[in-house]
Amino acid sequence: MESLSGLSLAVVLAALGLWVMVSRRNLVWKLLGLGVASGGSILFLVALSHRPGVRPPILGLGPGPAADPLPQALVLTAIVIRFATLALALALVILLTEHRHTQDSRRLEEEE
Amino acid sequence: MKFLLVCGLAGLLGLLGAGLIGIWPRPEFPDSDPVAKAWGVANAVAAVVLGVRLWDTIFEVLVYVVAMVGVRFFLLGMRWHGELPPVAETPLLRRSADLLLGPVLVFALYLVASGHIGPGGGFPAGAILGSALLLLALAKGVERLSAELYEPRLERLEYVVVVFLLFLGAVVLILGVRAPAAFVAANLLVAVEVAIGAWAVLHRFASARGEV
Amino acid sequence: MNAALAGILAYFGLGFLGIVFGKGRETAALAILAGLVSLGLWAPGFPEEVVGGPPWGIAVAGDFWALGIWGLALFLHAATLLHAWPKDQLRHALITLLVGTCLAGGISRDLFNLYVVLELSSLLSVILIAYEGRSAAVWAALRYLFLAGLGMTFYLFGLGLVYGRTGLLSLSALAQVETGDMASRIGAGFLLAGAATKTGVFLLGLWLPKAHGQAPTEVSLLLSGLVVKVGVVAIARLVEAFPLGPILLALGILTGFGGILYALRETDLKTMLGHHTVSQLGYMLLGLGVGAWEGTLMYAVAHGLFKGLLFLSAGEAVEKSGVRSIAELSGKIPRPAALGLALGSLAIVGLPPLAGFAAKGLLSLGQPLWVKTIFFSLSVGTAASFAKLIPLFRGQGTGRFGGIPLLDAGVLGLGILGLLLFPELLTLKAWAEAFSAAGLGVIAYLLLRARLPALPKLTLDHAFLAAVLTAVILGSLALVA
Amino acid sequence: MVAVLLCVLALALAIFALTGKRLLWGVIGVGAHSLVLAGLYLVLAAPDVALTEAAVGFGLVTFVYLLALRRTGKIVVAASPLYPLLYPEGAGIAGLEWEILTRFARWYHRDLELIWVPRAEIPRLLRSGEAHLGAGGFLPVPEDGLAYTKPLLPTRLVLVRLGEGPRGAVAGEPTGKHADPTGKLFEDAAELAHALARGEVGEAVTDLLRLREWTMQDLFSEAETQLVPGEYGFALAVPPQDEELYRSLTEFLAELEKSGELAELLRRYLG
Repeated sequence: MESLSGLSLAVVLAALGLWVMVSRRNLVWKLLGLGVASGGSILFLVALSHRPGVRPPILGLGPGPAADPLPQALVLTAIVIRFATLALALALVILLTEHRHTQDSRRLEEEE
Repeated sequence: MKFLLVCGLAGLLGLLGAGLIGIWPRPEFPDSDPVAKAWGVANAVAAVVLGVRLWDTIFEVLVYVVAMVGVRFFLLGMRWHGELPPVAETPLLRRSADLLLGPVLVFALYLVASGHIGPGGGFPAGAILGSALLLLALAKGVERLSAELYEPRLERLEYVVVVFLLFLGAVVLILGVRAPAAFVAANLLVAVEVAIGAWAVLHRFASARGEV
Repeated sequence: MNAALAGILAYFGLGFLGIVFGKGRETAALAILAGLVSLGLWAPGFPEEVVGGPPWGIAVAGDFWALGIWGLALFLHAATLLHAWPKDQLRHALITLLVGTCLAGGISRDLFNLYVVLELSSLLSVILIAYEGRSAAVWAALRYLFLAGLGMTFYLFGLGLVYGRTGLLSLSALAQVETGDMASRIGAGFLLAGAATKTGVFLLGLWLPKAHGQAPTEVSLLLSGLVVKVGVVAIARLVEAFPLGPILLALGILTGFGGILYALRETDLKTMLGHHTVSQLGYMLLGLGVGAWEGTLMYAVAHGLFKGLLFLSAGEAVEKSGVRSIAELSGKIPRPAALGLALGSLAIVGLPPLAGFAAKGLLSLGQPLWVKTIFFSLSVGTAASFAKLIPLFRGQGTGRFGGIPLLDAGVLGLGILGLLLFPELLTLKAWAEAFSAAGLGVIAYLLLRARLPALPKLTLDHAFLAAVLTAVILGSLALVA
Repeated sequence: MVAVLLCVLALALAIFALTGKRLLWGVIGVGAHSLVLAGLYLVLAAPDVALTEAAVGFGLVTFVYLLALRRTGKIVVAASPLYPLLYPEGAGIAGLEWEILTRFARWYHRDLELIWVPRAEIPRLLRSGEAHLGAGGFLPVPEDGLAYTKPLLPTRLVLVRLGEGPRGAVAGEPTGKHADPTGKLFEDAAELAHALARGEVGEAVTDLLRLREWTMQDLFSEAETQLVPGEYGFALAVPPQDEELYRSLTEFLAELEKSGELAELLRRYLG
């Protein structure tokens, strides 16, 4: 149940984020959309590591079988990578606004 | 355009939904306890991140450092010119930041030291430390704090830490050393690395504006 | 395995030491040396091993793909170092890190490790593309970053589906289990879509022409010559594990002709070369689709050499004259660059005895007639779009040599080596085919020059939309194929 | 059960954040969304991931966004001076429109930069993207293809007759339409006043505020004035391609009017 709701939320979040990414014209909004979409993919992996009645994958933390540690470890990596990409993208957005005075993707496309 | 987008997203939802239904029946999870024990730690996630899949984690740290190199490089020399909006320096803010800094530091150190036996580890510890530094900057003023934490030296320290981490990776992956001490060392290196990086990027973003 | 890992770690370590001490150039030379030593130690290859041990370790293998990527990477890095020697130190350090990442991508056989490697390579590429801070280049880099983020979201979902169903991440383990069920098929489709977006396959990764065109000279060389090839190797590994062959065939045809269509109309020299990288990607995808592994690898290496040569010469010409458009450039190109452009164009069109001829011949060797026809028409299209460069082949005055002679020698040497190793290419028929494709292409260009149709502009929003739609189509195809 | 609740909450927060109009609320909403996701990870037996998501995905990401938002661009306003709407005062700038613009910039998280240009230049600057807003006693001309806000202040056009000679007006303004075919067009109102004073033109078409300015400076006190039929109003101009800015600006002005602040400002500057 927990796992299934997490998985479905992940898929919906991906669609929502991509929707914002395509339909909004401001670059920062697009970044927010991308963040939500990639957050969905992270939630997807975490939800995969869960199964009814599991405990966290740490020795001696409650009864029952442990959750799958591998997706959790992968997700740690993915979260940090997401932050790194975001920071670089925002720095580039700032640089671009400094030169071109706009964040509207269509106007950035036009003025060349 | 809107119509195509709706079609695409509906297709995406449908495909991923179909895939979701298709993942059952799923294989049994492999038992993680023996792996954790084999690496001499209690936290299986830490055993995977800093042991079994250290090769990935090295790349993760490289991604982080490279992004910070890029942020520094692009925002260098971009200072706010013109009138600065005054920042209200309230004693309350400064006092509370001073009060908060101690516990935050202790918490971060705890996360580093216990990352191999409980939840925690270098990444959250470093991020918390970096945010705490920004809090301090909020209270003291960015320029004053960055005068105290001389940046070029910090930057160099960050890269030296990466080189150490690469060396540690070689020791663990190629020589096959498995010890809890290696985990604490890796967590510490990662925490220092992430904290310096976070501080540097936040500071760059802040001073590109002039004042937090 | 240990030699390869140590070589990669040495590459990264030397890159960062270059930043710390401000001596990127010297440490880059040392890194190339370390890479060569490491390659020499594992040279004939090593069987698949698991770094970190089972059950969750990372599979790496020194197969022929790894060998090809390593050789290409070290050669191109040497050429870049030679060419960009006077440029600033940080650039050399970042390039060293980028090459190190590609080395790691060459040996990786793990789904998640490929993800991390691709992310690192795209972050480094973004920084290097925007390095000079011109706003057109910054915008191209940002477009790349956005589309790469989109691609990686697809990739992670695909990875989740495959892992959720099978519990495996190692590609060779996946190749041995049954992956015919719904979740694995859809997952494989999304994995392919993600990797293809990162690589720059047509309609998924529409960032590529602009980014490669706007990057600094030696960076375009590495991006087109090397980074794209790592994406191709990632796709090749996916094809080995999942039944994606027919899809790649379709994708290859689309990519090949789409790139040529845009290249025909393009007037900016470097962006046109970028469009051509897309169309050449089509060849490689087709090769993977029909299962011609050696031919694809040969093509990847040959393309790395001649496209590197083209970008180096074009960049030299653009930097020297200060104009980018093909029409304005004629008569303003120094002799070494003009010679490089001519040699590279002849190689990409596939004239003997250059590297392009050997690679194309090897790709279509023993293929059925319809595959040969597709390759032939792609060659005609390539010749047609390169016909407008003919006025640029006459150089004026002397200029810097830089890394151009090294790549000249590489293009010629690989071509001759290919002919010596595969004497079946030395037939009159093959040579006649190559020359007739080139001739037909030039004639087609002269006929079509005035009546090329207008093509839709590749804006960021269009690129997003195209990527989402194509990913969905890929997923559905993977489900039904 | 807790997991389902958290899922619903996370989805609601994401929808709230991504469908809003203001970027600041979007960033805060996405931050809250990540925090809820961190809670969800805790429920899904992944404490390590929860901690990292809270520290990196929530903490650092929100910080970086907030810092970047303050720097992500400025609005360039192209304007010609008109007392008391927008005029240089000492080294700075003052006026009714300036108050509105600074408030809008704060609301929209942008810095404000003002360049003084002749009135006739403004539409070109807006169309080419060199400026984002036109201001400074800007009278709308529907045919020039720009988007206008609702009039901030109604006005009328007047004909100022001083003697014999051609009729003068300002190029690009609606007053230009009332200059007869033999009339002369000037770059802005100051030049027009000069020409009128020197007798290059005998009469001039202008608006009530400029007439007031001239009267206060004691120019043309002997001139005859005559109202021209038709209602006009000062507004802010936005380039046609910048729909987002236009939407935000009209929304902001509506808020300003509803809260009564606009009326207060009008009273302060125009008495």
